[in-house]
Amino acid sequence: GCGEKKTDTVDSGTQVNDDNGSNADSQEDINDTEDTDSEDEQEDVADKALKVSMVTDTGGINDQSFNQLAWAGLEKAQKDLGITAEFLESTQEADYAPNLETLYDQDNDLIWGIGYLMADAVLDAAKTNPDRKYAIIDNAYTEEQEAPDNLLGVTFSEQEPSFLVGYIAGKMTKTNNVGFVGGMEFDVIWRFESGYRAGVKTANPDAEIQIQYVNDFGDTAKGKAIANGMYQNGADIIFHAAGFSGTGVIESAVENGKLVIGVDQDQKVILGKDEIITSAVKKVDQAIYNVVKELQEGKWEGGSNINLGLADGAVGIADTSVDSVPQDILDEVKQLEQDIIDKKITVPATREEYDELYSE
Amino acid sequence: MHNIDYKTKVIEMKNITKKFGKLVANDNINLTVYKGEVHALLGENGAGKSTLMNQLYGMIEPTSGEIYINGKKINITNPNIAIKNGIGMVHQHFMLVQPFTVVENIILGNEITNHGILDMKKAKEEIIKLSEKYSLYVNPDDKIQDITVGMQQRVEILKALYRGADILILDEPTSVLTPQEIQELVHIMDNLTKEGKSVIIITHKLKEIKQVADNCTIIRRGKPIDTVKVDEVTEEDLASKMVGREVTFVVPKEDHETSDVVLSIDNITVKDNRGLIAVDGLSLEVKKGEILGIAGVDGNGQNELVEAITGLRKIEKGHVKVNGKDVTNLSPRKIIDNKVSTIPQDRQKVGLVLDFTVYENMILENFHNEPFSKRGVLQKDEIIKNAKKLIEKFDIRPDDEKLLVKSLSGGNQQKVIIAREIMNHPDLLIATQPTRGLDVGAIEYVHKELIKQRNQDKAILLISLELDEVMNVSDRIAVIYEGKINYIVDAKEATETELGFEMAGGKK
Amino acid sequence: MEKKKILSSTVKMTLLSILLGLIITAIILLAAGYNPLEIYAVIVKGVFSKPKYISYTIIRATPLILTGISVAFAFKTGLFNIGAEGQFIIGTIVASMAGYFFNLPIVIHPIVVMILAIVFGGLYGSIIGLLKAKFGIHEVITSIMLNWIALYAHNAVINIPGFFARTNKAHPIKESASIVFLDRFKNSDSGKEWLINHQAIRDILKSPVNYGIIIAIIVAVVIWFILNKTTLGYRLRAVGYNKFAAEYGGINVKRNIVTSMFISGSVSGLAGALMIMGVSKGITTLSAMEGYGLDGIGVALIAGNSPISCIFSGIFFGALKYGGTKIQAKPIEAPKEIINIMIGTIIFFVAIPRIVNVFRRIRDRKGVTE
Amino acid sequence: MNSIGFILGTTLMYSTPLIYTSLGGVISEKSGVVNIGLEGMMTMGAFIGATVGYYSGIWWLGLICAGIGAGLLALLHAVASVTLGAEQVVSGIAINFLGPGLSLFLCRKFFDGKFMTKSISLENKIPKLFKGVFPEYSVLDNIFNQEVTVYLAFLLAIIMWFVLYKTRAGLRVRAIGEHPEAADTLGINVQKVRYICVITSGILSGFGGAAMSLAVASNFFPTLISGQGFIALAAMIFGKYKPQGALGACLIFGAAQALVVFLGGKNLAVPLDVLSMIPYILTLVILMGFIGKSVAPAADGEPYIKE
Ligand SMILES: Nc1ncnc2c1ncn2[C@@H]1O[C@H](COP(=O)(O)OP(=O)(O)OP(=O)(O)O)[C@@H](O)[C@H]1O
Ligand SMILES: Nc1ncnc2c1ncn2[C@@H]1O[C@H](COP(=O)(O)OP(=O)(O)OP(=O)(O)O)[C@@H](O)[C@H]1O
Ligand SMILES: [Mg+2]
Ligand SMILES: [Mg+2]
Repeated sequence: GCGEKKTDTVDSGTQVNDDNGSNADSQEDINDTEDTDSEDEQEDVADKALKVSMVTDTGGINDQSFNQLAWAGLEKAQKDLGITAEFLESTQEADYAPNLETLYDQDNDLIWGIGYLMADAVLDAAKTNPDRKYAIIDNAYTEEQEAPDNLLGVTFSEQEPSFLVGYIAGKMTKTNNVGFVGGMEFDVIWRFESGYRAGVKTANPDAEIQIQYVNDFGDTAKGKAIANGMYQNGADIIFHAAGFSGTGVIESAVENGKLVIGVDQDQKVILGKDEIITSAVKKVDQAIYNVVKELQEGKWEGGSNINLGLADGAVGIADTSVDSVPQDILDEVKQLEQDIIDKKITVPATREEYDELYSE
Repeated sequence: MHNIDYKTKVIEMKNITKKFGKLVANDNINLTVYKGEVHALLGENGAGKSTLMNQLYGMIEPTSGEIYINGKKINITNPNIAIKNGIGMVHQHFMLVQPFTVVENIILGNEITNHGILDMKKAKEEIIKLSEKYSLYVNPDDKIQDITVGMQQRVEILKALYRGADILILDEPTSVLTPQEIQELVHIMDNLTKEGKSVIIITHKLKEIKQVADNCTIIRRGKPIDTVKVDEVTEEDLASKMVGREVTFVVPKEDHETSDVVLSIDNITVKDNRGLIAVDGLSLEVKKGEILGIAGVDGNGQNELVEAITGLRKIEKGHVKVNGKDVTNLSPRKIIDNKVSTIPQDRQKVGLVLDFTVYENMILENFHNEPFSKRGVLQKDEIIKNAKKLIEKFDIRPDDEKLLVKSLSGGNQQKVIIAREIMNHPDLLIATQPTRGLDVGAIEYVHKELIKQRNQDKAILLISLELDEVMNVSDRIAVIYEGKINYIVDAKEATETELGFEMAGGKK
Repeated sequence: MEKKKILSSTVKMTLLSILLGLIITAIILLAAGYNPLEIYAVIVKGVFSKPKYISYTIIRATPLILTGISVAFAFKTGLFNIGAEGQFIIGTIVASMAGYFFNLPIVIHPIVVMILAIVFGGLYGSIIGLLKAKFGIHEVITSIMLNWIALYAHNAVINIPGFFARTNKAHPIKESASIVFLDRFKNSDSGKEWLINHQAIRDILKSPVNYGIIIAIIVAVVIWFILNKTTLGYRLRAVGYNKFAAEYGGINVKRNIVTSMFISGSVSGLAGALMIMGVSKGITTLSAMEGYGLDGIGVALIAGNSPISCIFSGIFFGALKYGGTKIQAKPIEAPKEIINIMIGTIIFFVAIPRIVNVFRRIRDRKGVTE
Repeated sequence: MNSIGFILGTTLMYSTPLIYTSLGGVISEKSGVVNIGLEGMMTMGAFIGATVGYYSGIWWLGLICAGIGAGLLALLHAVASVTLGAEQVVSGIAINFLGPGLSLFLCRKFFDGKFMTKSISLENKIPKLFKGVFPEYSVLDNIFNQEVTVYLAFLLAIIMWFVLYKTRAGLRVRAIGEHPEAADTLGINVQKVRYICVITSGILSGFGGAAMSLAVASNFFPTLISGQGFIALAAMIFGKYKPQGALGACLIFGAAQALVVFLGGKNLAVPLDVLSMIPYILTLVILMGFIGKSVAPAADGEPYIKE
């Protein structure tokens, strides 16, 4: 992978705000890294420009989460690598397959499906069209559903950045009480939850952790109500992994004058709320960018899954953390990061693992 | 009769023509009404009477023609203009808001307010004053849905008077009133004319015209036929001018032997929609070959009685037998299957599916029977054949079974029901207000048909608010009062006075 | 003669509504800086330019035709079924479970699944009828509530042990329950090899072409037959038009409300089953309503509540929805919301039969002044 | 935590947008025009409220513009159903396609191709009354420290009740909903009153949407109003087409949602999906058990066109 660096782009916030559409700041890293060689490459491949595209899941292109980030990655690749990129949004589950097919007909070389919900559709498309390459975000194909050579599964170790933000929360809480609001209950969100809880406990074994799920990624009111309850119950920091329901969590933090931790991208940059002390960032954009770039260079890891974590620089905490998190804590986080990369710390990825590792 | 000021023309309608598409509803009609006059409009169903009056009241605009009020030409484009010019109208179909109270209905559009807030107390006082002045007694706080049709009529008249109407249009005001109520209305009209007000009255009842009107304008199929001084003509003259042929008023009826009891009602109790007792221990028998007429003022349990017999309303106590079989509280289906047919009071709401064709309506109770259906599949050929037969036999016009029933005239709609009910070959035929709103020609037809059925040994229960109808058609007459029948008399021995007395609850 | 004239006039009216809808949408698009002709061309090409696009359109249309018929049927009997969404979901649940848990031979398996979906969709629909008949609760309230209940039930069912396959997914149905055309053949090695050499056929078979459309057409005919040719249909329509008259005519109105909602619900349930057996093969966690019910209302309304017309209006809807996704791609890159604006505008004009009178009046008036 | 206060406060938060929209439904249907397009109008209001709120930084301007925008959508419905005698259900459904369609389309125009508006800062959101008046998280604070829109919703319900049942205007509206022809014969302009009512209905739905995007949330996005317009519609019928009834029904529904949130924090052994069903099941149970038949105004849904 690329991008060992993560703390050196402190200035990105302001730039991103007026950028259109693609405003995850991590792409600015990429910019820094790739600036030099991208230009001449662009000229080289101009005649046979790679065509890459993506299909969103039903969350749509501005879901504040992986779809939005994925598109940011492709736009970046378009700008820097001279590929052409396009996307199709899905409204219903039934749109996945036809959308993938439409992009196939548009002669795309690599087609991304975004989100675990598209796993079957992407697998089907890859099997029927061995002449094209497919990739998916947030799904790893198992033996049961073996991926052909033209298909790549990309997943992230969400528990790792969650652990880091959990640690920050555990350190920063004044009430010894923090919260976690999940969108819906399934393993990706459980990874966020488990990592976060582990992080909190590592920082502050006495801290109480309130956990509640919205059972919806789009119910802002419910997200807000749950957060209101948690703050009332004494929490002073909440981490959410709840999509648009999380918008309500952040709203609650703002209204209650409490702290909150964002998810997927640097939500402080997106929403401009100072109450967001940090975010557990999942650099879908960067992952996509890297895969595209490698493909352009003739490298393709199809037929397998790649899991990206701190070691790949594909997850982490938001750059804007420096605004709100004391430097000493950030230093500790930096150390923890290294420890995780060095496998000195195992971050639980499931509730079972958490119970095993952290039960008193 | 009345004190008419023939020098003052309050209304002059000149050369009024009204077209609805191709239909010419009013064809060059002239009408003059003088101060203090009661002027009658007479014509068959669909002759164009209501249409003419609706133009005077601004509900619709004439295609051509002019209207003068008190000598001034007025362009009456909406009811407000009519109201301002002293015209009030009581519509054929009452224009009352059912869940509103009497006061609310009267003041609507002309509310007494205080900065937009209703002053109900003052309104009530005014209405009580007004109702006393014209002897139109109402209870201001009653809801319209709870009061009798006669009462509703009063409210309608009060509405007009409340607006200071000098010219009152009454569109078929008596078709739903009891004899007593009609007499009251006559008094009211007399009172109004005494005050110098004028009345235009539309009615199918020639007797009333003779009694109350000074002049009468007759319309046939949209065309003006004549305007006559009522004193100078007979009822027969009026009728033939209206229909264009001779009309018999009293249907010839020979005696007929009665035999077995078909309907036997034993001491039944039925509640109304509000849960109050409406039929109170009523007993009755109808035999084969007789018409039993039930006379009574509206709201004395007639509707509930019919609904109870036909299975639409629960019988709390007592029994109903048809041909000796107990049918108490059976489903409407089962009761129909026991050879009971009904001509319902409200033909549009209950008797017909207006959006069905004529042929579909003809099988409303029979659609699931052979030959109209086999194994659950409708047999369209049979159904059409049946409809064609009935259309011809009952002279339903136009003779097109594929028309939607709602496009038929009221009279023809009624014929569809009668045809259907008679086709079912019932043993018991219940006829509720079978001639309501029909013109004399159509009434004659219905009466003949009822007697024909009786002559074919059917038992017929006739329920009507028209005392004349009950007296002309029935073999025996029962009077219903407050849900009970206390008086049954042979029709030949019945007198109007006596029946009227019983209908008002008089005790012997 | 008379009937034919009426029919063709409603068809004309609908076509006029569609035309007006397209014109208004074009104006909106122009105002927003898009070239409407280009967009319409992309949609048309996206639907018709390849046989496989047509098959995708039909696949997209199949559930819409059925939920459309479901809503139309209820309308014809005087009921407003906004609950098609929920009944559809119930159909998918039942089909997914029956398709996975049952071991049945091909042909029999899909039939059993369909029957179960019809029954359960119908039962779910009849709850609406029952609450209306017994407690007088307005069907709109019940429908809305039951839609949400179905949504959550759907998500709950996925987690049943033994049924849960992996994250957010229940086990897919067995192959024997598939109604995809040549499903086994096209996934077999020999089939694949054969198809590689027969690109045209391969192209069509790439989409999950399935028997659903045939079933939808059969259902349309059956429902049309029930409504217009049977005593049951007579009863239901009579109640729909005038329940007092129906009751007076000996028809049990309450029973009919339940019957009607059962039939309506069963058609939506079947739509869900076809979706599972023909396209998605199993249920997946829903994060929101997918809108088959609301779209079904649109389909029914454009079809003037005629079950047969629902076939055409469903295909039209499906074409807009499928072709509409393509306007997002290069080179147009227009937002897909345009499709909803277009559908809304068309339905709006469908609502106004008098629009023709308005035109006529304007024309007449001109005629008079001239 | 004080549970009662929390539940009541959450109830108010949930109910408020519904109350506006539901009241909108009441006024339209009382005048005899079925308005199934509440969802579409609410979405439009939410979008416009958030957009104007964001660009102007003035919440009340956002609120007013939300009313105007949704009112314009309602005007379409009025033209169709009052002037052109349209099938009102059909036209309402059209509004439900148009409202969200237009909102998202315009949103992408105004916000760089995104279907999410930018977030409004706390100061520019609809302000809360009694902020800091009561001790933090006390029962009183939970209940009374609410946005202006919450109070306004109750006020509007009272005003609408008063107008409908105590004033000339209300008498006329109700008369038109029951028997438009009767009102017409008394010189009341049926069309005009219906226009006013339908447009008011749109304005109120717009407020409902803005109460969502300017108070509960601070921006607009596609799932913000997903089905709430329909819930408001159901509440309107549940409340027997009366403002006080609609208010009550919305509160009951909000309370049920609050209960779900409350119980969700209690680590019960109940699956989340089952918990989430509670408000919907509860509504049906209440309807079955306690509420009698809800009868629409007699002329509801029937076009009234002369000649
Ligand atoms: N708004 C309308 N549109 C079309 N035709 C109409 C309309 N109003 C009345 N007509 C037709 O005009 C003719 C006259 O109707 P009108 O109501 O004036 O009759 P009428 O004399 O009052 O009859 P009745 O004694 O039954 O009340 C009838 O054929 C009727 O069907
Ligand atoms: N909703 C209903 N209301 C009243 N009666 C009904 C209703 N449904 C069925 N029935 C009656 O129940 C009996 C059997 O119903 P079914 O639907 O089988 O009748 P059918 O097939 O139309 O006619 P048949 O039983 O003569 O073949 C019939 O007498 C029918 O009229
Ligand atoms: Mg008349
Ligand atoms: Mg049968």
